[in-house]
Amino acid sequence: MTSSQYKVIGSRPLRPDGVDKVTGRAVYGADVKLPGMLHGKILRSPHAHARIVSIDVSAAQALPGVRAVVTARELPSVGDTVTDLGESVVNLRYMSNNILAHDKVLYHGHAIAAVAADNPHIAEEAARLIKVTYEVLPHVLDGRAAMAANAPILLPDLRTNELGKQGSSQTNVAEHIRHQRGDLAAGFAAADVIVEREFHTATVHQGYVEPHAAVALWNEDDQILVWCSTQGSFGVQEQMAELLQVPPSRVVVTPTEIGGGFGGKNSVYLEPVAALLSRKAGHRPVKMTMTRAEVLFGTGPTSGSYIRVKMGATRDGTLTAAEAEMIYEAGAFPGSPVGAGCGVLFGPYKLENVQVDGYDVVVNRPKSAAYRAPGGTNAAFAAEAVVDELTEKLGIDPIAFRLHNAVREGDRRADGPELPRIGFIETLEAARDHAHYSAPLPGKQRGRGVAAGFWFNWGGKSSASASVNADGTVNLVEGSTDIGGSRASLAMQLAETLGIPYADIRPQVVGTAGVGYNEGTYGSRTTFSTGWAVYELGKKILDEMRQRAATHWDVPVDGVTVQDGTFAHNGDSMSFRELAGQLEVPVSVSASVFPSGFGPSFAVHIVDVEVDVETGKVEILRYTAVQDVGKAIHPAYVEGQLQGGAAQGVGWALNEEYVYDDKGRLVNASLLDYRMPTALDLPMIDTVLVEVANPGHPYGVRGVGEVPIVPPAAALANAIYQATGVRMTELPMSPARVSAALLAAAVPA
Amino acid sequence: MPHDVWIPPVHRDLTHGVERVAVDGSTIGAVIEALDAQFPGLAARLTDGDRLRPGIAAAVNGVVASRGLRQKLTDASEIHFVPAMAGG
Amino acid sequence: MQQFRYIRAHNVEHAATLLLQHDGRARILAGGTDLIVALRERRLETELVIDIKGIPEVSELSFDPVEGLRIGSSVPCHRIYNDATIVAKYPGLIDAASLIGGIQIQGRASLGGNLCNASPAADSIPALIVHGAICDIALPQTRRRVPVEAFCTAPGKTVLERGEFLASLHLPPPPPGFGAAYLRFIPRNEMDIAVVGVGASVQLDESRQRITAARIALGAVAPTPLFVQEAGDALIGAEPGDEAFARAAAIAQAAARPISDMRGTAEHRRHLVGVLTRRALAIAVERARK
Amino acid sequence: MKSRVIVSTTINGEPTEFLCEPRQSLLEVLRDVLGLTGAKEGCNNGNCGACNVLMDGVLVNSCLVLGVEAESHRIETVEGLAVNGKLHPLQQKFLEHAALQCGICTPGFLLSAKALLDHNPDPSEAEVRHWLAGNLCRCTGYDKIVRAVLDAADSA
Repeated sequence: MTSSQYKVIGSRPLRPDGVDKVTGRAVYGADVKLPGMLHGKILRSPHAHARIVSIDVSAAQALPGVRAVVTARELPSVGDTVTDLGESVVNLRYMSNNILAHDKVLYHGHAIAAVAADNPHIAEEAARLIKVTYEVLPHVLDGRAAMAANAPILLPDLRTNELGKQGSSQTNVAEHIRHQRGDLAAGFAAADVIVEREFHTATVHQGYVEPHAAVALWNEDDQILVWCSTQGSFGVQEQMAELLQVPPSRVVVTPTEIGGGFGGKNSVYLEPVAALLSRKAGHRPVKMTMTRAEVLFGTGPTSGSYIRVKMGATRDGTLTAAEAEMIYEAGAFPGSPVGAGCGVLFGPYKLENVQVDGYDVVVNRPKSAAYRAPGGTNAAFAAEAVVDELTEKLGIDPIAFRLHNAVREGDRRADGPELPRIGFIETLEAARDHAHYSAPLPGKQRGRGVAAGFWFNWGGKSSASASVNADGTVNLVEGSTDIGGSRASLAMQLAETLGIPYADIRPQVVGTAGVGYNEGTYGSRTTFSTGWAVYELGKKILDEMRQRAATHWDVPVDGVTVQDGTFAHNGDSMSFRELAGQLEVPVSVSASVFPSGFGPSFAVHIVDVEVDVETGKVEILRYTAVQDVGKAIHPAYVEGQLQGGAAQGVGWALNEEYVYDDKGRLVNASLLDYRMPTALDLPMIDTVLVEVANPGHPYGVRGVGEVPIVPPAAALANAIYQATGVRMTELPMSPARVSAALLAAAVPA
Repeated sequence: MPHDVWIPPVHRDLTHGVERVAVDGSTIGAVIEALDAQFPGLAARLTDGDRLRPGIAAAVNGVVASRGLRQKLTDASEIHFVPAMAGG
Repeated sequence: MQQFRYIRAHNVEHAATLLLQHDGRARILAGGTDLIVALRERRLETELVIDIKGIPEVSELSFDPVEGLRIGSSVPCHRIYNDATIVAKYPGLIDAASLIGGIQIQGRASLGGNLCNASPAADSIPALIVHGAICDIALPQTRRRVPVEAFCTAPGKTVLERGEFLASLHLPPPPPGFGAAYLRFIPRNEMDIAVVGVGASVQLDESRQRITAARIALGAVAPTPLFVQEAGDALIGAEPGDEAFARAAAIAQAAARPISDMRGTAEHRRHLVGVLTRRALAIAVERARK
Repeated sequence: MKSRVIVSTTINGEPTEFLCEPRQSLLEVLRDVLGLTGAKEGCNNGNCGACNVLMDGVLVNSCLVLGVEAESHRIETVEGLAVNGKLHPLQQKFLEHAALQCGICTPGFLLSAKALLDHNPDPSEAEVRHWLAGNLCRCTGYDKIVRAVLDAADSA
């Protein structure tokens, strides 16, 4: 397929919500204001691990202007129900415990109680007046330390799911999983070169610029109305229903515009608390917003990890075996992305002999949440560094080595299934042929690094509906939160299907009351799955319109053709618009899909750095992200995904980390000291969109949003090695760490 | 015609190390029943009542089955039980 | 945030009198970039906020070839680096003023406020020290003068006593052959607190081949910004160059008392003091020769 | 103690009076009192730039200004950028260059960029990056934002 087949797909129109967003009119979570609205505030734990002996809310309740105070007592008790909330599998009892601590606090910043008051200042004052007595317990922050025999136990009832069997003793290890194929010993025996290294990565946060915000109204008729910034309104509905033990139909969720999510806005935090406060405060709406410190204390992050990787290859550069052990810190409750990490780790390579062991370990840090290709950056940082070392030892060009071992259609993933048509080879070739890869890089302490990345992607359930207006425009009603331009990419697919101009599609994102079920905007699924739904809508509209045309001409419907938005019969023709203006019976359709033909994505990143060997600071000189994007519906927004993912990966690689003191308290919970990249920390990020159409989608779409965060840390580590001869094995590769490593290796200035 | 069912490494304790099993069945649910008859305990590992256990997906010929246990199997298929993951 | 009252002071006496009346329960507001955050985060408590930006003297910025530079304590950074005379004559100060926060912080933040906040990592303080700046401290009726290097006494603590506030800063006019620089190290390139800051100034002789005086001041490596007089003195009579700079850098490193915290390790900080001192001196000499 | 004060100011060219408590920031006043929710709270301590506004033409974080300090000053917010229904060139270029994804940081970036172009109509890429370094964007990697500002400067 070539893009010239399409009239709309592949063009770069302005987004439908653009003007609202550049004029400040768009309504985000914190912008919602309802009559009689109260303001809520949460009290959080000052300790990393402590038993709650008592909570005295009397002083808070007595403060003028305070309307309600709630603690975990107000949350219904939920049993050990394990449920699939789309982006992750969660035990609801743990989730409830994370919303408001029941008998123990498990991390610094764990929510304990909440207040609703006439204004946010009073709510904050009141929260400070709640007296909590604690019995402080020993804490553990590191995954491997938490696995030790004498480690403090976080969850007394937790037993390891050990390779499918339930353990019998207390532990912090929630799960041990394994992927295994072939004969590891034989594979390593066949290798001429074996490299084995250990890696560490820090806890990092999604870092969306909009803090969490929600308004809830628990009405007198027991309807719970929620307005919030979320990646998925149906996910909020399900979680609210489970946590508050009410039927889902009683929860109506209206999503606002969302100021970034990256996986971190799938879970609820504030919404159930605001609902409880609303009910207790006489059914008045309650707005809750987090401060930035609360966002860092109590939401996200993604797991810190320990990863050991061993890989072997023959002299001609063929990988013969790969083995790894991955320990991911889940935070206070089980559920790290170690499973995904295990899949991403060797995802780009064809391997017959492979074993990956993964451990999901609880520690006294915030409960981890999904973060863009969850678990993938950690894994690629480790595996791609080992691959780089193999290529060096074998004297083979890094991209040539990857091309030699790259997976292609029909090869097996580590967990078994065969891969469908993928574009990894094409992506590697595009990287190899890019001017960046062959450009000279003169100068001292400069180096170029390359790394590859893999991500599964996801399809998932989507619904949408549409109706034809008399002026020939089409209302598109969809339920997928638009975080980066999906209104445009969906409207474009509908316009293409209908054969009418993009400007004639009027997309609107609505909540649970306005459209059929949708999974959230996660897993790189929206343009793919909701795109499928929209394609179905288009076909249904054309079918109905053909029937209307047939009635109009009084001919059999079989005789009516439609092409490029024009209906025709025996020389008579009518444009979509003309027909729309003459509809006696309106045309409105809906579609629901659960497509499974989502295809995985592959990316190759190239980065040039200069290392100030006197200070340890790494400057990025040039960056190119190459990726198989299936078919780029709106190329500018696809480029934006690649650039944004690369930038987040750079932050993760170089400076971002949670820093704790010896009492287990998070000390850098601000955007001053949690150091995300600024405009001065990055160069322009060049992108190459490789278009290998996904056969599982009518327009060849494959998810593009997640894989770009997978290679950056590894690419940077490999570049730093080329610049200095020192291999960094710990993230972030902050100046202090790089400087220490350079001094230890006696690298001359 | 029997399907080629791949047993996940973590459940091979129940299959005495056997990695691939040939079983018949017109749906994923029927396949799991057949597996359980041969290797008791497998169904309990893979299912939770009338659904696949949360976090587990069935892949039929490399494609994740959207209908879970009720997914129809027409031709002889290669079946894997893989971690279900969506992403961020 | 806590409740407080807000008063705009008309003149220096008014502000000082209010301060005295409220005895420790009032705070001076200039740019507010530190004060408002501290009040919001409850690191400070107050009953009264006294806005001094309306006081002519403390919002004045003036240069006189004989008297030197006078910077009212509420003058925001952007006014300083947008003044061509100051850019030409006080390069070390310009280095600091243009890297405190981002552009929007510089639209409000004042050097006086940066000094009174008394952070060990404050960017302006080492720069002010190497330019020989003097603090003009106001009481209702009187004034006193304190060199900047003696102003901070501990993290967040200064020599200011009951009823006193900083009215302005005075910097002597730079003689020919004078050069200064301020460098800081941060992990990002913006929006960061100095892991280490180093200010350096040199006075060269008429031939510009020999150092006749030098000052070196360090940030973020001790409880207060550190004036390392012996490091500067070691350069007197020396020929500018790597060898001399390394000697001064070694003395500066020895004087540093860094700690490890979320912003950096003690080892890295001590290492950086050496690197930045050498680099700052080299820039200062280059500027002195212009 | 009288808890609220009357403040007279000019917002986007309109003389405006409001009542506020001294502890309310200009950001709170704009959003909660005046309903101008274009300025966003991303950090509330001056480290993200999402609340940036112009005060007498000078770029400031509105979270670090007290509402009472606006007395007799001129405030410009994102709501005032488009004039008579016509988008400001920066707004237009942000749309054309796909310089926003989630859009939460966009109002702050627009104000910073306006301040830059008012001060320096022909900035280099390095100058744009320096001037925008106080604004965090987590979606775009800044590439398209920087291009939009450079293009707006060129077409002015």
